Amino acid sequence: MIKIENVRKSFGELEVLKGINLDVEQGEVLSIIGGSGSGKSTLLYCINAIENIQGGKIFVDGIDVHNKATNKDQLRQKLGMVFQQWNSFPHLTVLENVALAPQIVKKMSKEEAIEIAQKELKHVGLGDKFDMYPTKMSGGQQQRLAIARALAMRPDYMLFDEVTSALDPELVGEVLDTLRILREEGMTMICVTHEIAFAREVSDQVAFFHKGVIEEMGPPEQVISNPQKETTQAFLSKVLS
Amino acid sequence: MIKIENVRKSFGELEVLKGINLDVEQGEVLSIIGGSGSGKSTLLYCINAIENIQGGKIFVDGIDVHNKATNKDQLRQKLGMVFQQWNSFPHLTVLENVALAPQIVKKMSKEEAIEIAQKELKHVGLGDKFDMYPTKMSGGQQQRLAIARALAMRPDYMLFDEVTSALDPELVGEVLDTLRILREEGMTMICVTHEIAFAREVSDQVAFFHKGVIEEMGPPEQVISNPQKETTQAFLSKVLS
Amino acid sequence: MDYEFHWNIVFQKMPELLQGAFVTLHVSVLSMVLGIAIAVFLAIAKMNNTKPFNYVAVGWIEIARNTPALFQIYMAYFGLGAFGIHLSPYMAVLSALVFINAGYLAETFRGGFQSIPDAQYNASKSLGMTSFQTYRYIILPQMFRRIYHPMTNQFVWSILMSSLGILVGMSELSGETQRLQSLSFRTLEFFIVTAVLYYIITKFVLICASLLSKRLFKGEI
Amino acid sequence: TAQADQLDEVIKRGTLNCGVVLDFPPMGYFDKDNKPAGFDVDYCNDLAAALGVKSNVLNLTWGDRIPSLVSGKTDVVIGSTSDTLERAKSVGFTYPYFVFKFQTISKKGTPINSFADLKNVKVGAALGTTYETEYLAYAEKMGWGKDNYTAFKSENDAYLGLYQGKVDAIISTNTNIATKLQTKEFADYVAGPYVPNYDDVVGLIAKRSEVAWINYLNLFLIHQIRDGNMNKHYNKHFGSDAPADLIQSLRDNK
Amino acid sequence: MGSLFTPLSWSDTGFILTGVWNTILISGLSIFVGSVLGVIVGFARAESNKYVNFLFGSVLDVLRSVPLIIQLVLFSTFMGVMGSPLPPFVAGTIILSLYTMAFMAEVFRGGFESVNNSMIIAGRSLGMTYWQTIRHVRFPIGLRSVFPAWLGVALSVIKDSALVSVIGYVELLRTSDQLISRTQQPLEILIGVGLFYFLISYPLSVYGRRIERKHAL
Ligand SMILES: Nc1ncnc2c1ncn2[C@@H]1O[C@H](COP(=O)(O)OP(=O)(O)OP(=O)(O)O)[C@@H](O)[C@H]1O
Ligand SMILES: Nc1ncnc2c1ncn2[C@@H]1O[C@H](COP(=O)(O)OP(=O)(O)OP(=O)(O)O)[C@@H](O)[C@H]1O
Ligand SMILES: [Mg+2]
Ligand SMILES: [Mg+2]
Repeated sequence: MIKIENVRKSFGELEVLKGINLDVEQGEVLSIIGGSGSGKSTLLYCINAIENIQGGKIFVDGIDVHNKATNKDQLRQKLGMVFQQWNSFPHLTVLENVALAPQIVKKMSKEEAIEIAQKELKHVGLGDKFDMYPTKMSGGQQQRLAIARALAMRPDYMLFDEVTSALDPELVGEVLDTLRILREEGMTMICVTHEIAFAREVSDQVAFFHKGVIEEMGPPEQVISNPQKETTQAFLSKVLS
Repeated sequence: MIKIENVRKSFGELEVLKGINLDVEQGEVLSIIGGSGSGKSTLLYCINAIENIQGGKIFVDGIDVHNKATNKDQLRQKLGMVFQQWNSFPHLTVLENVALAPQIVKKMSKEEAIEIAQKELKHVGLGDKFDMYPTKMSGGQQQRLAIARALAMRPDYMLFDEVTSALDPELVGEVLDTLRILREEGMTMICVTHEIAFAREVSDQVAFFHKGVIEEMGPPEQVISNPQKETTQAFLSKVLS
Repeated sequence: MDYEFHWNIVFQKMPELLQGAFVTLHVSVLSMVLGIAIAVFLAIAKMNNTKPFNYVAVGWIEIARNTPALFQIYMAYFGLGAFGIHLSPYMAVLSALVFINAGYLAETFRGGFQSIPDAQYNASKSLGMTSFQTYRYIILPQMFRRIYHPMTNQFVWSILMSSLGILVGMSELSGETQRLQSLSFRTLEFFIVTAVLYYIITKFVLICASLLSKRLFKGEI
Repeated sequence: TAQADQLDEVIKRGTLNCGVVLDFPPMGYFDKDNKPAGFDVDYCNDLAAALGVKSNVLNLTWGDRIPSLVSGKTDVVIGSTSDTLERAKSVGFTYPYFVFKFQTISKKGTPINSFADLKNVKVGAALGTTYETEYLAYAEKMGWGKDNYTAFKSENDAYLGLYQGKVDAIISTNTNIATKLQTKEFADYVAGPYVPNYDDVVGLIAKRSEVAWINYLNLFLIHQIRDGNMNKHYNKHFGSDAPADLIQSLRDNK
Repeated sequence: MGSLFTPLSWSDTGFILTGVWNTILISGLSIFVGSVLGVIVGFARAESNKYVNFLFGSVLDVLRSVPLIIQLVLFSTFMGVMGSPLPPFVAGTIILSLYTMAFMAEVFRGGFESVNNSMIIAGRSLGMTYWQTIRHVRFPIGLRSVFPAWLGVALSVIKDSALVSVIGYVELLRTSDQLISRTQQPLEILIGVGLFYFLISYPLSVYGRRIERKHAL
């Protein structure tokens, strides 16, 4: 379970997260929506300890993420993350991309790592692309590769940061389908997304971020279909127009 | 009025337009939708004589666009065009971007050109950005600048080539709003677009392109809400999912 | 160490060193001006497919870029001398530098030209601009910004390479240094001062160039 | 015990590191096997023999002469070094071992009868040599300016320049000119007037502080004359006996 | 007396080959040492703060703002005067390597900085340690992208190595200089020398441009 308690985060003068409280239970899917610059990505980065925080606490399975004593490299193995920009490693083949971290981080043998990599690539529908280089693939394929790469570390949680927003409209579907599969399998996920229809479909909870605070949070039927706050309504009407 | 008669266009071996017929009446808005590579952009380039054609004829206000005797530079003044990629002139300020063509093409005085430029920039909501350089602006602002730049030439027709598809979702709205204003003012427009909802809202006619031919064409209620062809249905379900 | 520095002799000879520094600046400025003029033609000729011009341009560019500057200078001095063409040391160094600058700058110009996206041509055309207007108002101003920085680098390179004048007895900064040190045998002192002078000259040029660019170019690319 | 000086060191080491400028025929040059040869090289070998050590000839550029000494790379430089008082502030000179006269050489028929005629022709010399300095001083005194003067990086380049016709005349040493005139390349050339009132007196150079070593070198030079070695090498490289006035002036240490 | 001028003969081949070999040796060695130093300094510059960078930057700046020929004479004289004279080969290699480093450091720095930070973050998010991301992500990607620029610097070092002749290292150009003095045949010899450099440099530069174009796609 991921527990976020009153988290504050600033970049210099700029306060980006102004006291965020969230719980994500095992097997739950949380979607985060909200305008540009509202702090959505920043929160994911804080959960993953890629950014530090200035106040509050984040617990992942009871471990205090930002405690000095916590081994962050180890912690991150629990948390798979996929980003908005495709960041596959261009110097490695698709298979090597996925097999690298299990080998060097988990110290698996090469054979073992490759086996896992093959399995996860098939999982996301890239079973026929093992020896390709990612630069030759479409954006949607690269995003699925990134998902497979994260899954190969056998994470307990997956964090998705607008994984479809840099894709051509036609490629969005294939990536969302992969997320749907993960949801079916019971993966615990936090998805930052602009795809409101998708968020409504798959989420247990939806959180609407506005200027560093959670303005509204609850099941999708409430937050998306029947928003209470004016800010939420304004945002949704802009995005859905 | 723009009249397109059986236009064929090839790049080397590749036939991109395979006999296109279209009429756009004064004051009408035509939307063109269709998959990637179906020839939508190419048609706009042919109307504007930026690309030549291999067969058929295009008439703009009765002038045969691809006739050798036609003065193409003069013709293009009738046709404003805005492209998918932002292509503002990076070495000029916003105001200079808009005022340049009226001065050097229409030989206006500097004062006159600046006056028109200011007017058109206010028109698209950039009244406070005259002295900025376009590279410092958001994509949406750059697209509105491109629209103002085209309008300053007082064109009779506007051609839009997927002007929102390279924009962040939140910036799409401001550009579409600008197009809505133009429509209200009675501008004749051809819009290539992926924004199906927008196309439905503003178009008098919608044409669906598929592999270089018009598969289906008619009012939006028909083509978008009630498509007849299988290809159209497939395309729409993919884009709307 | 048992070496006593004798600086006073260097200061006595300072006017002669500065005279040499002036010649250094002189020859490098001239080599840039002429090099740029020729480079424009080479770049056009290389992009153009008219045969003889194209070959000349490609040959010039590749020889200039793929042989040492020192070789070019010897060639201009003694190589041409074998044909009875006698350049003074100044002219030999100047023509070698012009030859090389033209070769390198031609590639710079070509790259700058080709780096302007097609979209800029299309946008200009769609506004009804003629080809000439497109180049004059849109393409060339943008190209100039992109080649400005490589051009300053080439200028600095010319200053540094003109030091090879020492090898054909040209009395630029290095040559003067060589002459003065052999009169007094104060090698170290003279060369230290000369190194400092070169540093000052190149820094001065770079600072001027960047001040100028701030004035010339307001928007970024 | 007293500190070992340079002389002790050379003897102990068993090798004499002797610097020569091999760009200055016939004093130093490369023969057709690209091996060092010349009057100075012979002197190095004689000196090594006198010390009873091996001779190691190092090829120096003009500019290397001082640093090579100061750094101990060479023990002595036998390199036609003019013994100016300015230079003697930096380095220790022996007595003279040779005297050059400076002279012009030009193609036959070039109208040069006196040194003053150089005004009307293109003149060249090697950069940083004493005769360059002398010529330039003379030209300045006469108000000629520098326009018809060309410097060359080395003596060799100066001759190549003359040969190619870059200049009408160069100034060089009488000895060098005499040897060049015997080659078929320069058969068409003639020696011209001497630089007025100037003899180029050259010495061996060593570290300024090594007085005992310089003493030894001085005695060596006297023995070279006394034992006839000087005349022998002169004969080998210049094709004639050493002129009596040269011998005399060396004996007088002028 | 010995003859001063003798025409070029076959017995000079060995001598010329020594020059060729020496040119290859000193430039190869300097490119190697300069590249290794360049990677280290370039990495340090890409990773460190303003102040460290300013320090490194100024040193590199001096190396790039003083003509190589002056640096060579100055360094070799200086070492001599300081009492530890270096053979021309050693002095030449040191200066040429430092000179190479000054340019290579900027090349590599650019390469390392061009590695999109998002890839590093992706590596960290997979649980890689800092050094693992450097070793498996930043270095391979950064080094790969700079190959054309690296080649450009390397070729210019081969050409600049001709200058080591001024401190008495007998490389190709100095061999030919000596032969020119002896034979008075500058043209033939110079053309031969030019051809040698051209034949090394041209194919490599064509190759570099091809790679660059491939990268750009
Ligand atoms: N490394 C950083 N240094 C300084 N400011 C930053 C940094 N990263 C983000 N910010 C700022 O923090 C704010 C929140 O950024 P964040 O990326 O979390 O927004 P977001 O909600 O993910 O927006 P988007 O939808 O555009 O991705 C923004 O104002 C941004 O400019
Ligand atoms: N200048 C050109 N040279 C060669 N082929 C071209 C050129 N421009 C376009 N094409 C090809 O013509 C076809 C149609 O291109 P076009 O840009 O018109 O498609 P589109 O419908 O606008 O697609 P998109 O939605 O991706 O913009 C494509 O296969 C494209 O590769
Ligand atoms: Mg974000
Ligand atoms: Mg298109």
